Amino acid sequence: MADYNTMELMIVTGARELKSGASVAVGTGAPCAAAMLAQKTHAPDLLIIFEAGGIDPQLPEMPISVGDSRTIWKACQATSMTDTMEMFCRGMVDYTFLGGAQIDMYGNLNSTRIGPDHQKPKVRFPGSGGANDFGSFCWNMMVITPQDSKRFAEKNDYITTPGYLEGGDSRDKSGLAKGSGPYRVITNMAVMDFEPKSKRMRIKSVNPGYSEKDVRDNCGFELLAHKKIGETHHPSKKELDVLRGEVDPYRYVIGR
Amino acid sequence: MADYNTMELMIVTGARELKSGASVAVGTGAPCAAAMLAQKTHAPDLLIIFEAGGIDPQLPEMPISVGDSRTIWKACQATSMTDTMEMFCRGMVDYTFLGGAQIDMYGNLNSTRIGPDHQKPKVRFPGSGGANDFGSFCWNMMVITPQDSKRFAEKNDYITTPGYLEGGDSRDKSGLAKGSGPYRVITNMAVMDFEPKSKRMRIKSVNPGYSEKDVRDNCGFELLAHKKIGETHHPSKKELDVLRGEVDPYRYVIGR
Amino acid sequence: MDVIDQGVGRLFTDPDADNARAHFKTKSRALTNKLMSLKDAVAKFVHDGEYLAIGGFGANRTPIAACHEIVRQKKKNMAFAGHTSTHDFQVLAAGKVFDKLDIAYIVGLEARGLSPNARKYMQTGEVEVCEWTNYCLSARLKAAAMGVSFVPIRNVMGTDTFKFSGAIIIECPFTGQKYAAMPALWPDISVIHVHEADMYGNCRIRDITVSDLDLAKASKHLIITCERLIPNEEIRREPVLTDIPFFCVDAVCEVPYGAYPGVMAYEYFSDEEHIMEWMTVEKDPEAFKEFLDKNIYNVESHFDYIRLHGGMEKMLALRDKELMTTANSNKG
Amino acid sequence: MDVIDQGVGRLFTDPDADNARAHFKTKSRALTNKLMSLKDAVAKFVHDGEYLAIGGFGANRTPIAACHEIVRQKKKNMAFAGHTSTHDFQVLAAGKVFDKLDIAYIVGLEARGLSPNARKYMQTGEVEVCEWTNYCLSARLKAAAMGVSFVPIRNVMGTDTFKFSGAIIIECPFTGQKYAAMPALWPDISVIHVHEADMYGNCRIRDITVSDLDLAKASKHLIITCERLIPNEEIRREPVLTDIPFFCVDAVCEVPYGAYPGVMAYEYFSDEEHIMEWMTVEKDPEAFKEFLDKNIYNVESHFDYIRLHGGMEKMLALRDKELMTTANSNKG
Repeated sequence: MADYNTMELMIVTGARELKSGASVAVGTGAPCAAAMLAQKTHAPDLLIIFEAGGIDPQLPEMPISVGDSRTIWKACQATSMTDTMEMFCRGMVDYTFLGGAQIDMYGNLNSTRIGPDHQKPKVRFPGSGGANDFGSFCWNMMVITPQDSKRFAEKNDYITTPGYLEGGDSRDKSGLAKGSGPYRVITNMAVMDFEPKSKRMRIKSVNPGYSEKDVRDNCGFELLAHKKIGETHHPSKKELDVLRGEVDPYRYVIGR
Repeated sequence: MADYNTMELMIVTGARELKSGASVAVGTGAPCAAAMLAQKTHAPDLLIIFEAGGIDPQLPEMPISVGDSRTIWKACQATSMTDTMEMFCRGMVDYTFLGGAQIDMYGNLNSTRIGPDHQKPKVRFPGSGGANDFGSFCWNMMVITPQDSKRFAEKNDYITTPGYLEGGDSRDKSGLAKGSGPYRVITNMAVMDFEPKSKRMRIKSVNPGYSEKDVRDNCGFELLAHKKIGETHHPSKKELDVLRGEVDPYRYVIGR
Repeated sequence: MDVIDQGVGRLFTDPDADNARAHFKTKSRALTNKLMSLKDAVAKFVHDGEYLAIGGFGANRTPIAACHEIVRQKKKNMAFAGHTSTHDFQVLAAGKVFDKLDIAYIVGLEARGLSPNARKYMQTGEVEVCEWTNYCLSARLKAAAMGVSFVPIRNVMGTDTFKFSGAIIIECPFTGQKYAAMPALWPDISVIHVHEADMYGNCRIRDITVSDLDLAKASKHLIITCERLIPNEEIRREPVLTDIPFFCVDAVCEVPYGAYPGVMAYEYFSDEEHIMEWMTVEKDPEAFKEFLDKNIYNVESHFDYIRLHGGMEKMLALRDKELMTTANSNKG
Repeated sequence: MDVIDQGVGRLFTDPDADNARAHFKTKSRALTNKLMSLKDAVAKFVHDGEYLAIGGFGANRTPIAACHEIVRQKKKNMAFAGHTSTHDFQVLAAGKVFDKLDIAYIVGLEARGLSPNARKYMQTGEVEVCEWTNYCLSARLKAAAMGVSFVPIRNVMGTDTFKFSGAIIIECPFTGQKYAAMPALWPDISVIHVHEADMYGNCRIRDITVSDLDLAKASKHLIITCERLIPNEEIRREPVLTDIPFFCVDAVCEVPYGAYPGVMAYEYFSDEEHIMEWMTVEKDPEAFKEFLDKNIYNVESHFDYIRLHGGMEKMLALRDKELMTTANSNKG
């Protein structure tokens, strides 16, 4: 078993969820690394989409922006953001990865602000960008994020991107696309999914080196759990070799 | 004064309405000939648009279809029908010419059917195509048509394309774009416009060789008239030379 | 939502956006070889009773070879999008392929006149019709491409075109202005003819695109016929030129001269003599039956059809006409 | 129309389609020479208090030269479309050009981190905000391009992004499904950077077009900056390549390297060192003031700015980086 860091584990865990023949919309950083890793290992036919318009590029390196010229490098199409967003809406995008300053038990994400006053926030973040769109339309939305009890919040200061809203059937009733929603939350400590009826976050597997108690202690709300909590699989040597050698040789992401 | 036929007069009369720096959406036949003539005489900066996507072509000859390859010959843009229709909607198209099997006193046009049963018509015509769109969105819709009392109908069997609907402010109230509507009706006998308040068709000028009585006898509804009805101007030698020599040398349209 | 007024026309397809998403969830995103013969593509993807749409504009970049194949395979009871369909309509009406029809423009061939047979078919009462305009049908495809069940546009209001449509008049929630809501149109199967495609279905169109970019996205299944296959490397060399991406496409058929006797921009002009032959022979039902046997039912492929009408010599002459040159005509 | 729910955000522009049409009625359709200096174009078309939008995507094909000129001419109190705006936002925030803001993505520079100064400006309370998403703003421009006052889309429902937006929840008249109605956005003035344009404003973009094709149509006034002027004959040689037609455009400015220090696809990569310099110097308000004097207020033009950061040698190195070659770097 190879030695690896937490970021590498999260990227590998995310990559494994991506199936060949499926499509994934990615941002910069860990999401892009996970998609590239999947494509170079078990999912050669994974379709990678950049929201700004890059379709199926042969990425020569990690892009700095989801709209930079690397995202159309030897691509099948360089189109518009309007066009890719329409592809999301039509139900042609299977997976995405998001992050946020806060996440609640239903997978709702905050990337807009901390503090109660919207016009004069204590801390202003970038806002939705495409995140709300991704979370609204992708069949399976995943989150890759470090875990602590402030970030995993009892109540978000602001819901930028929909998870399962207030749980149960509230997402379906809201008007958002049926059958879409959060799928996995991948942290430095564990992998979570969502209980099908209540739509509450639950522990699926705990990462090597952490305990269920660690996971619960670093979460601001009560986590459900699978009957049998597994251990998150280690990255394989091949996965680490590809990730370090081909996906992120300059350690932009895995060196963080 | 040169000798000319009725079709030549109607084309020249239509052409004279088109101002340089304005835009016109045209179909095949007389409308296209009028636009080409205007561009080659007094309106060099007339922007010609074909609904299927051809923008500002340097037409080498009359197109057979509003989507054929002549409509993009040395054009500024070959775009989509969706795109040109959006241009209509935004209010970027000043003029158009239409025709129809029937026209009523408010300039409403029928190009769909004769007979009362819609599912089994006595005579089926092509339908709207882009005509309803042109009539809905162009600032000034013109009609070039031969005149008789069946075609100039008391009541159309069917309204394919909106004129002023039931007259008065009914068009504005319908939801159609404010300030748009029928502008001129150019026939073999006369030129009509519309009385500003009632929106009823009225005689503006009578063509050489016809009388006001001819015009009224060949109209199925009561025409209003300008206080002083003029005589439609003859085509100039230059207009006829350009029309015959450059616009329609094979007499596809003017030979009818 | 308040419905101000509603047309009496029946919708031939389901405008529900979630039902459409459920289909698109199952559509492959893999870069796989989709090459097949046109015969196989039509047999596999065009089914009796389904909703059919045809790309291009009447007799311009229209997949006429595919229309012939659909008639030859005797597909029936289809619903059809008559979206400025001219010669394609004439061919499909000859085979009585459809009996439900969304109409923008039918039975005519623009400056060429009207098709006697298509008109006759439309006057039998056998075809259930719903009226629209060119922009209505474009907008219905745009709504489908956008993954929504409707878009608001500003035409048809106050006319019989609205009354016999399936549109609904609503009010803008911001301004109170009236709009005609156009229901999304997701065709079951469409065919689009393009200049170049790779074996995965990435397509380039060197022409006006009419409504085809939205049609490609809206269609549940899509057959591409192309003038020329090109390698995927050529697509990737210049990705801004890709008009239709591979994941919209189910079958790729290389059919040179696939728009004949219509126009293909920069490739060949229309064969006006042969189109006039269609218009003329249609006036005599018996002669037209023979004509259809000779030109469609008893030929194997589009190449046979072209051979009947002058073969490659004719194709080169039509290229001359398209390019306004005399290069080929002078060859001797 | 029944309003199911409504966001609290204020609309900074009028969504009325007839009012927009009244403007577009007056816009010239003539093929006239629109060449002018960027300085003159900004002076003529960018006015205090109006609504500004910027093309491209953050630091990709973004008209940074124009953003500098707008700051240099001290335009104020504008409303701005923060539509994945990154380095452009950073520049405009440095000049406090706007005090009303439609937000999709602001203050960040994607993988590069956050702009300390832009963030600080947004935390003062001086800027009135209205929240949207990337697709919301694209859809608002699409509605404007379509000449309608709204389009329905299916995002934001159930979130605070909706609550602090200016959207309205409605129901589909066909299916009863809920939709978020997006009000049309007609910017008073926009700037788009393109690869090639002719003197009339016909433009080619060899890159993703982001929302720029709709932005060009939606904008009441439009300034084009281009890498290269090309003759109108070249535009007419291949009309399928025209992305923006001349009648959308009010001014054409030839500004080579006009997206520097951002990326221009196939031309030059971003100058990451210089962008990092921005991010770093912003932390110290005094130093940032000097930096702005040096780089914007006290320079005459974009060429002067480029000279300050390595001139043509740097441009060639950035072309090498963009093309992943070493052709220029090895020259000497």
